Amino acid sequence: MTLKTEPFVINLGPVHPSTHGVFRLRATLDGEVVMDIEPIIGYLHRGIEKIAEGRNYKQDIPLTDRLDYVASMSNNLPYVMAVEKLAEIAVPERAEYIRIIMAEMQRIASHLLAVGSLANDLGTFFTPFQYMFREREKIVDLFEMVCGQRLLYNYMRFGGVSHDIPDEFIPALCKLVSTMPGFIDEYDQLLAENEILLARLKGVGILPKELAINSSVSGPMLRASGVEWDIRKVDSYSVYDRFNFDIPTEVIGDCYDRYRVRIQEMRQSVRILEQAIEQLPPGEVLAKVSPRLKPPVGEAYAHIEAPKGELGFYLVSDNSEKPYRLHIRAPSLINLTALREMVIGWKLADAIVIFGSIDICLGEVDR
Amino acid sequence: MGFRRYGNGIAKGMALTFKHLFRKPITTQYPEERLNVSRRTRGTQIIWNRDTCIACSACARACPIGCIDMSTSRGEDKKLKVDNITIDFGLCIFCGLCVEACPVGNAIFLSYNWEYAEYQRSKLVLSNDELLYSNTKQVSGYYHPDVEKTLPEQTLLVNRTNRGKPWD
Amino acid sequence: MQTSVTSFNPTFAFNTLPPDWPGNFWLHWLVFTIILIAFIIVSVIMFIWFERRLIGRFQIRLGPNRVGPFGLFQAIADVIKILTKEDIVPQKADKVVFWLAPLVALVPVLMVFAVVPLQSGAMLVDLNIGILYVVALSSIVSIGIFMAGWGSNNKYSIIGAMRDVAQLISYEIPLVLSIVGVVLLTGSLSLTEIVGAQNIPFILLQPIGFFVFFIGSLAEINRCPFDLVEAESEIIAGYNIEFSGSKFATFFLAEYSEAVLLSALTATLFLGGWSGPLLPPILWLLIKMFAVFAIIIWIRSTLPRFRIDQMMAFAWKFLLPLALINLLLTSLQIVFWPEASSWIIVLLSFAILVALILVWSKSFKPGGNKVGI
Amino acid sequence: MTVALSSSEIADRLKNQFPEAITETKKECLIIKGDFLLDIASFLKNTPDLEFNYLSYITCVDYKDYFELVYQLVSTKHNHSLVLKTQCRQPEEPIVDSMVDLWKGADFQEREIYDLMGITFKGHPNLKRIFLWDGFQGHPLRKDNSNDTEN
Repeated sequence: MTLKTEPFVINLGPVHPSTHGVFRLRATLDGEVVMDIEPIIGYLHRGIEKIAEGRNYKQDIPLTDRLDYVASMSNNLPYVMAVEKLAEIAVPERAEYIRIIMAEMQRIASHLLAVGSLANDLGTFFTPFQYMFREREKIVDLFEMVCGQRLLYNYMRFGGVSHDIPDEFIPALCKLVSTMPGFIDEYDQLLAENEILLARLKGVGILPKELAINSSVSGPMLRASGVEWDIRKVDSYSVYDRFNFDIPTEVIGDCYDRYRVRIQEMRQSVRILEQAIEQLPPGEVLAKVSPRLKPPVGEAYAHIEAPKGELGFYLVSDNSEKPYRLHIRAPSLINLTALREMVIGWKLADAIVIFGSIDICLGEVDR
Repeated sequence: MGFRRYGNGIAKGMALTFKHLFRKPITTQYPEERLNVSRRTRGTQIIWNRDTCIACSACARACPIGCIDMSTSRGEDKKLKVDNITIDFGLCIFCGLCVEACPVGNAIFLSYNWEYAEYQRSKLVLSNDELLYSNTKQVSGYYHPDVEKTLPEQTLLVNRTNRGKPWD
Repeated sequence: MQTSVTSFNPTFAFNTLPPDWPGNFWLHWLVFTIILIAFIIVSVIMFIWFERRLIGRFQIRLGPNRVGPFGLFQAIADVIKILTKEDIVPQKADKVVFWLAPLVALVPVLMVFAVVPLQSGAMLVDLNIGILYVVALSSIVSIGIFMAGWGSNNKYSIIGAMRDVAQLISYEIPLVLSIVGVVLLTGSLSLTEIVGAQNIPFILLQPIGFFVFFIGSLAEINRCPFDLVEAESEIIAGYNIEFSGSKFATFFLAEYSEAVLLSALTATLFLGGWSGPLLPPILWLLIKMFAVFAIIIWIRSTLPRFRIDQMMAFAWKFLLPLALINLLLTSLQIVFWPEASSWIIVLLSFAILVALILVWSKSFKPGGNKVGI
Repeated sequence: MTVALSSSEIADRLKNQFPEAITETKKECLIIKGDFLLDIASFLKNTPDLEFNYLSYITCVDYKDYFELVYQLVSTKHNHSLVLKTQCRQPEEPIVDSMVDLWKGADFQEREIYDLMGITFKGHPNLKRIFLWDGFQGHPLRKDNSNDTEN
């Protein structure tokens, strides 16, 4: 005998504790099982691409901060790279190193937040979140030291970075880098083997390799599905080719693999930081660039491996002070494409966890 | 795998949280206990120097959101002078581009103070003399290395929580 | 002893006065009820404070420390805040059910306290079926929760309420079965006698029972890792999502009174209740209650929560067999080896507990075959 | 490094199969006619030594008299990339074939372009506004849509 059940529609969000912003998930449930979902986005749409067309190139840098606002440094970088490509500006070596240091610190900070909030979605009462915020705080402290703010850094400039790093930066960074592996071990101790966590994450929300590639998924999600694809290696930019690091990949592509990839990427970032500190050359940090920059007519696409995936800026210039068109390839938005396939058939609680394991930032999804 | 799934993962986690019971809290008791912010803090006010300003409006042009409103005129000695400068701190995003744009280098500053609140939005709009340096407003070292040296060193969490052991 | 169950007489039970209390029955009843309710409310406030401070320390922060010395009055400030808030009733709510729900959730918990011995004889009634009464009444709470979920006409609420009922039905069984072990050892259902019978605390003689009871009580009071009922990351606040103001405060009080109750019961059943050297008995009970609650907080600050199917599997496939085995072992010991030295039993029980957990976790997988660990 | 494949080489290969498809071959991109978009895309995706299995991004640029759609194709196997462009010269009702059948990743991006640029994608399973609400008038990223309309 089968009981007749009636599916019902439930709105997760736009205001919901685990949607990491203003995201709405219209889920059709059969009891607790998710039958269908429809992501509804746009609550944070600010029209950044349009605003950018109305401002000059330099004024768009603070705008890029507001994309993925938990990883602003990584947003500055591809934009200035795109403009440099367009206007053919050479970047001093020291500036390249500083950029990489910042980008890798930002990757650690963003992954800490991702893992911490994933743990929160799983129902740990803020403890891993708090521990991870402690380390994030240390990194944010250092960002504050170099650029004066803690969230929206506005640090990169065309042809370098706005300031040289202060004298006390490197010792503090060394301290951070030397203690960080110990802290990552602690997170592993807290989470990686926890039976309940394993039961909640292993095998949940599997994204097969083919589907992952087909859905244009990027970043840790793609690598968790077993594709060794990291822009830092496959299309090496800046001075990443001078560092030794591995691309952590997993096989299955479930939530646990995505969690593992993030944890291991933090270790790799620490490795890169160690090398970058050693190799950091002296010299200028900012090339001479006209404040009223007018790149020649043309187009450029620059992309980096941001914490959330491949973040790219497609710029079209018409030789005026303002960009003719600025398109942002937002990893968060494109990673969301795969959400539906991953969620259907799982329970409501899993849907939240799968969503959390994608690690999106609504500022970047909606733009 | 072997002997791994007997609740020992849970036990490990519990041990870690227990260990944290004996660590020093990382939080600070804000109004009483204050940490030094960065020497380059982009504080929540903009300080203007009337004496050095050459009224070129570079800051107003550099501002991405146009919160600086500056009107200038030629004085009797044919020099530009500022008639009126108004900054809306409700709009300002404290990106610091105005400070970078200043050609004389010491006419506009960001403040070192970061506590700034008003009950009305209209009170966030300051103009002319209200923007000048005063005892309550301290100049930040953002883009001003000479000022930066005079400010106290930033308190860092990395240094604060380290107690002997490599991580504690 | 064993005959007292059969000769149960309610009037008789109600008329039994503890010898050292002055006044007649009604005066005693009135005074002690007020004392009891005051005790519950004070301990709830202390529990809230204790929980917030302790979780704060687990999370390397301080916790509330502004209102009063060490933030002791924080809970009071919160109560004032909650009570002065607007009491919103949703337009489409089932008004009667919505109004009744908090009371149905709170009253049974308060009633259970009537039989909890705070010290020798200090209880409202010494029912000779004490444990039965406790089990029966504490299940009513979930009716209140279900009423709240149903009455507020909210999808999240109803999911939470459904989860609660499923959870309660699953966990009540191992919980009760684990108590039966204690009852077998004591030979009585009266809580006073259970305390009296503990020459060595039953946690040593009944480790499996304690284990099952503790986990079951976590589920009973909807605590982590079984807080699916109000899982904030999934269904926001579950059944009490539509409640505000004094109704919410009542739910809050009910929830924490249940926590106090189950800490007190755990202390009474397994930790020797109010008995202890040197210190006054009531203090011993409080110490034990807070110790139990500290472990609950510790668990809360570490563990993620189960999924609904895993939680059910955990109850039926893991806890229930454990409870049954415990019952069997205890009965066998009482029938065939009653004169065994307690310490041998202690060692044996712990060995069996460890063996059982090892064996069970080998064959038991939360989530069935769909999820492989 | 991801090798940007020379567009003239690809153009030569394409000419055999689609003689009329190619409008222009630039250094960094290949501009094709909209009618052949789907065929060429599936050719590029399924040809063994090309195998562009990863659609990095789609975007659209409004050049006032025509819309240009930009597709960046990447092969994760061979690690090479190609920029494919098509121009849409019907400013009234621009229609382009949808890529969703070939690359699922196009789903949200095409919806975004539909929303902000007003280009209809033929064959898209769920073509509706993604950021803006359904009743919104106009398409904000078009050049003729000024920054300060009433919307």
